[in-house]
Amino acid sequence: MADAAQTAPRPAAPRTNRLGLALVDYRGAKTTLCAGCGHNAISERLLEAMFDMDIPPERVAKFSGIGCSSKSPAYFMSRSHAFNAVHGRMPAVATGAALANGSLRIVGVSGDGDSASIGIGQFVHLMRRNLPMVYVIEDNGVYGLTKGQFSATADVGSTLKTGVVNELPPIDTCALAIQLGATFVGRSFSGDKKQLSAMLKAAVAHKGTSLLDVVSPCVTFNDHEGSTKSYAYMKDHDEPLHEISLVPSYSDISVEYAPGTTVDVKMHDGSTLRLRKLDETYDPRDRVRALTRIAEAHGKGEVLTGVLYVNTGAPTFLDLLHLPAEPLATLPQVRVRPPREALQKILDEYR
Amino acid sequence: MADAAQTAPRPAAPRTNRLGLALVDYRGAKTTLCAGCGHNAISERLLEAMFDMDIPPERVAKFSGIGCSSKSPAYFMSRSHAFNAVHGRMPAVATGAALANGSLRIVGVSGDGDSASIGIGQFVHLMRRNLPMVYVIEDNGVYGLTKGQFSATADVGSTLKTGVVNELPPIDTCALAIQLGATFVGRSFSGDKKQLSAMLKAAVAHKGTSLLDVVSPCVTFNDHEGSTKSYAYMKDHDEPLHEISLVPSYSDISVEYAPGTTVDVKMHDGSTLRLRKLDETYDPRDRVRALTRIAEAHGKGEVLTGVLYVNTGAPTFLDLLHLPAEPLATLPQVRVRPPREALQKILDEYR
Amino acid sequence: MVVNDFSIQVATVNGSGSQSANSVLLRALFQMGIPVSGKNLFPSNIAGLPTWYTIRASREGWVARKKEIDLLVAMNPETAREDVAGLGAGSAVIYDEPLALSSIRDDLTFYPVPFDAVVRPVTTDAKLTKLLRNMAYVGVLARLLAIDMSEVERAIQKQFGGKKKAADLNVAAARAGHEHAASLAKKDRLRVERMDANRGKIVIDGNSAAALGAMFAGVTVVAWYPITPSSSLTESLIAACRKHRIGPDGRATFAIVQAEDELAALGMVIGAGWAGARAMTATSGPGISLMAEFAGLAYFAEIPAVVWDVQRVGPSTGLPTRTAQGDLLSAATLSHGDTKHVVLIPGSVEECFTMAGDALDLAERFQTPVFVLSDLDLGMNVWMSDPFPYPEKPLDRGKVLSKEELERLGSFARYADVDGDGIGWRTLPGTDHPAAAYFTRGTGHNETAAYSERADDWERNMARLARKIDGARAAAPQPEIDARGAEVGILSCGTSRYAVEESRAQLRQEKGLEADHLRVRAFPFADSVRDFVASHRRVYVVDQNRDGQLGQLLRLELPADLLPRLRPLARMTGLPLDARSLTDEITARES
Amino acid sequence: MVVNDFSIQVATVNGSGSQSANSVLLRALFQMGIPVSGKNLFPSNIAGLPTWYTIRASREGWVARKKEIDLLVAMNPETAREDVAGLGAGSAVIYDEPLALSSIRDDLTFYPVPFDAVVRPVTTDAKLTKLLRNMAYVGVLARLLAIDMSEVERAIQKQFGGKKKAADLNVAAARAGHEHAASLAKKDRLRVERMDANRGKIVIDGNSAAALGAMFAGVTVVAWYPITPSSSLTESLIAACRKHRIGPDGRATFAIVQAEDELAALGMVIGAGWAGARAMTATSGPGISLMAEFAGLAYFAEIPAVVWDVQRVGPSTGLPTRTAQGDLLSAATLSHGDTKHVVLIPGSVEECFTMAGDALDLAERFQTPVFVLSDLDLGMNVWMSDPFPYPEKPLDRGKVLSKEELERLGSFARYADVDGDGIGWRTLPGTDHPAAAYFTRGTGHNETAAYSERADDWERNMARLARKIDGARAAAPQPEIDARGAEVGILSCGTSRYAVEESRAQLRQEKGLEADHLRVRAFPFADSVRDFVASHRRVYVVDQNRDGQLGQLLRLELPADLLPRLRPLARMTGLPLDARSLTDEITARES
Ligand SMILES: Cc1ncc(C[n+]2csc(CCOP(=O)(O)OP(=O)(O)O)c2C)c(N)n1
Ligand SMILES: Cc1ncc(C[n+]2csc(CCOP(=O)(O)OP(=O)(O)O)c2C)c(N)n1
Ligand code: SF4
Ligand code: SF4
Ligand SMILES: [Mg+2]
Ligand SMILES: [Mg+2]
Repeated sequence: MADAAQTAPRPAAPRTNRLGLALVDYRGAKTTLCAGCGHNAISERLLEAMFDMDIPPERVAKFSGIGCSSKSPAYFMSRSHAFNAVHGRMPAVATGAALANGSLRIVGVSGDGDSASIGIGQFVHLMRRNLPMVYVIEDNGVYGLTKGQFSATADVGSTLKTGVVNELPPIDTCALAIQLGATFVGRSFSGDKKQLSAMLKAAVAHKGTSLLDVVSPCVTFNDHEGSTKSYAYMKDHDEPLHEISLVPSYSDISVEYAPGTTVDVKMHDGSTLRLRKLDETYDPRDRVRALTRIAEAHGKGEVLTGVLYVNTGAPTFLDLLHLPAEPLATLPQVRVRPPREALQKILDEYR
Repeated sequence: MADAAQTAPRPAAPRTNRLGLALVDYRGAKTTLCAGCGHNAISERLLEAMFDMDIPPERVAKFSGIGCSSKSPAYFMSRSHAFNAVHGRMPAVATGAALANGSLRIVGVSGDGDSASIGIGQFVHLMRRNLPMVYVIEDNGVYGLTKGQFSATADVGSTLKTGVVNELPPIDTCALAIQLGATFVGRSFSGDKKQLSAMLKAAVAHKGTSLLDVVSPCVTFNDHEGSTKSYAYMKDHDEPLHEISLVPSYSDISVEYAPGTTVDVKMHDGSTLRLRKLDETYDPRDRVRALTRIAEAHGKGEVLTGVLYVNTGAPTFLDLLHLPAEPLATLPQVRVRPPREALQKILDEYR
Repeated sequence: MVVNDFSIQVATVNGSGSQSANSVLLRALFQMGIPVSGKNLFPSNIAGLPTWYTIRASREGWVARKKEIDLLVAMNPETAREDVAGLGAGSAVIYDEPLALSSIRDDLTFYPVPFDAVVRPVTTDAKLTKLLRNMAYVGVLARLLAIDMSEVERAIQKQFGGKKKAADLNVAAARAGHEHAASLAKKDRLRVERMDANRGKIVIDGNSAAALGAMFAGVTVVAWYPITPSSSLTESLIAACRKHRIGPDGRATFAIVQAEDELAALGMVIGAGWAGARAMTATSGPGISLMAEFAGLAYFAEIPAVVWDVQRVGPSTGLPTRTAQGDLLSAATLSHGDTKHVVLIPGSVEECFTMAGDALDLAERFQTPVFVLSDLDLGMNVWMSDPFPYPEKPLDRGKVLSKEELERLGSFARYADVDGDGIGWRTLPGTDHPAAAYFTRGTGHNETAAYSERADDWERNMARLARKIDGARAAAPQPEIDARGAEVGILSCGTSRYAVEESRAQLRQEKGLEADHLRVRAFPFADSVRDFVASHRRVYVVDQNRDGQLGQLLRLELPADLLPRLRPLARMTGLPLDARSLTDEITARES
Repeated sequence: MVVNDFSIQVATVNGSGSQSANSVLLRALFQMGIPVSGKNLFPSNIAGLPTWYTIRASREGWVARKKEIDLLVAMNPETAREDVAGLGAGSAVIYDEPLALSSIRDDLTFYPVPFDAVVRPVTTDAKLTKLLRNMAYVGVLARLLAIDMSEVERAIQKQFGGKKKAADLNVAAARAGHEHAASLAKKDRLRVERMDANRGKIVIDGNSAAALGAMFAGVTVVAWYPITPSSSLTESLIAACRKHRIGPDGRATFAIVQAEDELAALGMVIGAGWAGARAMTATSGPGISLMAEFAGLAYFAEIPAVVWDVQRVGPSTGLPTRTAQGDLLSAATLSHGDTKHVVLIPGSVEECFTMAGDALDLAERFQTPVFVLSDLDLGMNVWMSDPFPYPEKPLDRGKVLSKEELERLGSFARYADVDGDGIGWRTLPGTDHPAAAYFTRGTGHNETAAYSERADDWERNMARLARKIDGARAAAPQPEIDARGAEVGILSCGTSRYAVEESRAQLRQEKGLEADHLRVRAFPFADSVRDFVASHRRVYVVDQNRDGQLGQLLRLELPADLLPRLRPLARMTGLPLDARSLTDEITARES
């Protein structure tokens, strides 16, 4: 009996992170997206990244616009507050929340229609402000939720199931973001587990706006010949720019580096982003080069993936506002209502 | 007496263009803008260009948003229809008019606030579409009409009379336009009569969207130290990129050219745009180079003026729609109401 | 036996391919000459969530949603038990055998069908099985209800058009279901019999009808932004124009542009209308909100524009795939300052067709935006209708001065009320006359369109605008009135009319209560609306929204002394209005 | 002699520096203890167009615009003749001699003044001359009206603060004017005498008052987009917060962000309110239209937000620098679907101060957007007022569950009506409890904030929202009522009150007609509004818009049987309402 007791298999305890939370604590509701939708994979990578980086779910606030992609915040991290706003205007809502509580870790999930069509105005100004948040575009080149019309990232010549052909040049949200002064810009593919996970972690660690354009095939409306957002297309055209792995470390590592070697970009939370320079000339800190490489890839009909641009030096929008350590939202009355004498003094000026 | 008659001075007939119109036929109402406002000079150059190019005023339609700049269509070419729309949304209105009547010559006048702040979304999509029109941004870095707040093109560090300092990076509308696929992009200065006139003529001759960002000092709110949109600043920092002159000609001229020489870019109306290559490496047909040069200039705190990018090969938005020669607006009923049999056939399908 | 008078509800999940099966079922009944209607209750996602499709056969020709379900086809495990629980006693249930539903109630008739087994002879492919199960229940229903299988097969042929393989498979599946059902002992009392009520009729959805109406009304510029439930309106317009509006020279006599958002869509329409095109857009609630500023510009600068609002449940994103009439007040008063817009409210697919033309004519005639308020039920569901009449009236292009007229007049004042109807004459850009040009603006202006901040100019102009819009009350489609001198009246608009008409019959038959009916077809209201209220003691105002918005517009417009007669009767559940709810409510309030 | 009861109008062009002269004139009268008010009628451009500044001195304390001009200072060649033509017989005109106006009418008193010559001793610089001519007319007026020069000089010192050189020059110019005027033979009957009506009073514009109110009410996040006439509200808030809301640690306890447009501005406010900040924005008509979609989201998702609408003349861009009350209906019902918003309407600079706090409290208490409808007249003109009371009431942060409370409760349902007032409890993001999170959406949801398309969930939730907003009718600022049992009542809101109060005195004195007055201060209306209408035979509803929007809201809200009592009295010219027009209109309609 003792033996039996000893040899009886113990239920394996679920793996937990530094916070003692299990992966399930980062899960969301059951997805209502199509089976095989790229967006679901991205949700998975996102919650894994948060789990691996020991981010308390209660400190995360999720924002989205309207679209299949924008629904996905319901499908990860139920223990985080979420705000599913209006179509194309999520950046403003996220910005307001960041102003109210600068200690929140803000994750925005949007679609290519939500960001590049109706939302391009707010997108442009968000990039300019360098608001601390992770901004993921789940990019499928179509309006999924309204059944497959073209978005502004649809490629010239790609064809809808209806046979309609797109003739307008696509907006490259990464190039645009770099142009506008964004401080962390990358592109990946929802099917590339390894690269996407590493990039998401780097994005979460970055202080400032981290824009990730993740090509995320719409299996229902855009996964067919002629579309560069389809699985098929990605498999032949996906040219990874460099391999990434996050090395947790608190020592300051230099970022000078020679071709063929690696560069470690220091992140503001002390962790380090290691870039393997597969590319003879590529330096993720050089805006013009980044734009050039993206343009070249476009020319070759390729999709360039990886961290395209990083600037760890720029102040964030919140830095510029000189806010206190505590959230504005919960400052006590004594700190937000000036004293009686102040009013007295002011009124005297109007006498 | 006969002598007297012969020697009596004849009243000099006013100079007329090929249409037999005098410059006065291109004038507008008396300006209500501030004396010395850069916008007034731009209006003058614009109407002169139209006069010199023999454009019938009745074929021109003027569009604008809201702002001091957007008022200026009232101050030139009263013989042209004009539409002063809402703030930041002129591009859509101009687009609609172009669809209704593709034979109109469309001129849009906007401000930096109107185009880069509230209007950046429509600006982005207009550039993408390559709608045939001349789009002038009268760029002063401030909201003039609302008394001097910063616009999205205000430079970092520039200071309002109130002492407020701008800390956000400016949006370079030219770089943005090139990034988005615009086909004619240039920058000039309202005080540079020669360059601006030549560029306006080239813009009018171009088939597609011609974006001109014209630095146009606001003498009332932004003409002071610290602002790079002031006369003072422009005088030291204005670095003309190349000289331009329009050579009317109908023969096809090659555009291969060596450094130090000139390139003639053929315009769709048969006229030719001559670019003098002051710059060893500059080619106005190379998008990436254009972006690079703009970025370099920014780095040096310089304002690069001249035609930055030209692409004469791209189809316009109207080309893509396969419209008839006649305006859609005035097609007769027989061409827009299908015959009785058509309805019969259609209804049968629903039986 | 209950003949040709019942409702069938098919409960399934979206994306499972039941749509074609349901259409076939509906068409089979239609072909048998039985008045029929279908309503799709679908979720706001793309695949995998509960969907209900209701088909109603009605000897009497009632096409409103029937509140009671007589026959349920339960295919969705997720909702099956709740679906069954919701049935009235005596209803019948066809269900997928594995769901084992028969146990949960003993006051229903149950027909278990092992659908996988039934279609196995037809296919073994899993994906195909999933699809064909649907056509199998059509076969089962055909057997139980005595629907003629030849009509089912004809319907399948039509449904799958040329695609022979698909058609054959589906016919086989339907037959399999039909044969299997032979083994089922008929226990319910529902059946169909051939009628001849549908001769010459068509079956079409309101959005397709509106698209055809616009195409035959000579629409030339369309700018839009996709949004449920309006997308299919523009998409069918694209399809139709590609077929019928491309000239022999291969040139398109239309431009349809997908804009970057709704602000841009209306902006383009306004630019096009200003330049002389017949221009329109189609959207739904959220788009209407985004169009507010441009709507005010068009009203004030007097520019023709047509805006279709296929209404869904709001506020905000609301229930994007459910029906409502909640934008009446917003549309009629859209934008800040003093505005008042012309609103048309179609109440049938035929009116979707005709009002598409009326709207373009009125917009050009009155030089103002015209809103057409359809709804999801009308726009996305199919309806029987008499064939649409070919439009005989020439296009009304409104008051536009040509070059020749200008030569005669010498000059013109854009905003002068020369005809006493408040409508000025306009010129189009490109008119080759030195006096043709004028300056259009959203700021204060005088009769010559010159900028003015003068108090008198402002007052005069605004008063003229009010007069102008008031003129539309007589020019817009007049109400449909069925009045026989009853004491009680019912006021409705749009699709509410179907429930109201059936409810009036119920009130008459069940309670001996006569109620007259006026269906509003346009705002500002025709004088006959006032007269109708004046001639009835109590007037029930039927609304498919929370706040009774048709009633609110009446409160704003009618003489105050008539208002005490109005009795708001507002419902909003996202489901199309049914007659029974109205009948019960009115009965209660009348006794 | 007419003592302390007249209006002065200075006609000049904007950008000519007359603003300081006019302020000095107004302050001098104020310092003499005479009730005074000033109104600036300026054009929508930056420099060179006609501008009129009206100063009214009123023994009785009337501060509404006076319809008749008693004394004109004609400095603008462009408008001089029309300005003179518009005067009533017997008025006086001070004019720049070169304009040679005295010839055009013989029923007026003319005082020609060679202003250039008058200031030549002070300066020969052309630019300075242009400026100082203005201060010279102040001196002339001082002499003619017997305004104490020492008060003029005190006012100049205050106006130019530390800038000694400027102050000295202006004093010299005023004196020059004063001395010159000694040569003018006084022919009019206007003069001033010291009073003691202004003890302790302040002079301030409504936008500054609103800014102070918001600052003392603990506003923490402000997002805005510039637009006349609201810009100065936010700009004075920036200035005030920089002075009084930066902690000893140099940290700002506020974030004020200039957004890219109004959609973004309200979006930021909503995001901030959702995350727990006291957040507001300020705009005017066009901004309200652009905010429509977000306003609907905030209403439906139940998020606190304060929107100041400093109204100007609409629709569209309208007259951006003229006053109106034309956004009442739009604000109260902003957005598609069924919405209803809480609206506050300040009627004094003091109420701009207090309602700034009320709005933030109500927004958080009711978890909904609150609109505050000021207008250009109130917001941009200066008004005398008693000093504002320091707010004693603690901030109302509404129903927010803390971590501790959650630990006690274990869980919560965001939209459950646990207290019977329709208001659920919310949690803020960042609350460190595993059960704190909920999902905010503009789509259908149940009590636990889970997505739902169920008809019953939708109906229940919408009904609760209606109940919730209805609760605001008692919680919002109650009407100001002056009722003495008269048969006639007047209903007004906002700045209309000043004309109404004066008109009531005129009606009493001139016609012996008593009229009670109720000034609405919030929507939805307090029950006392209904009672007021019920207790008066005829109720004139005063509106500063075309369509009588206050009357329209009353029509939507009041019991139908009361509506026949309402008599719309709507005016919109862009000019602040005057008593005389009301008196004449009411007299005509009462006899
Ligand atoms: C104001 C507004 N306009 C239109 C819509 C309809 N709509 C919902 S989702 C969507 C597009 C979504 O496309 P995308 O952002 O690419 O997301 P996806 O579904 O492709 O993931 C549209 C147009 C809306 N909800 N709101
Ligand atoms: C929707 C809306 N928001 C705000 C305004 C107020 N407004 C008028 S002009 C203007 C900015 C103009 O700046 P810009 O376009 O640079 O023109 P500028 O006056 O500098 O030439 C603003 C914010 C408006 N008219 N409409
Ligand atoms: S429609 Fe496309 S984008 Fe939407 S859920 Fe399905 S696969 Fe994903
Ligand atoms: S304010 Fe500035 S932009 Fe406006 S008219 Fe004057 S100088 Fe020009
Ligand atoms: Mg997409
Ligand atoms: Mg500007």
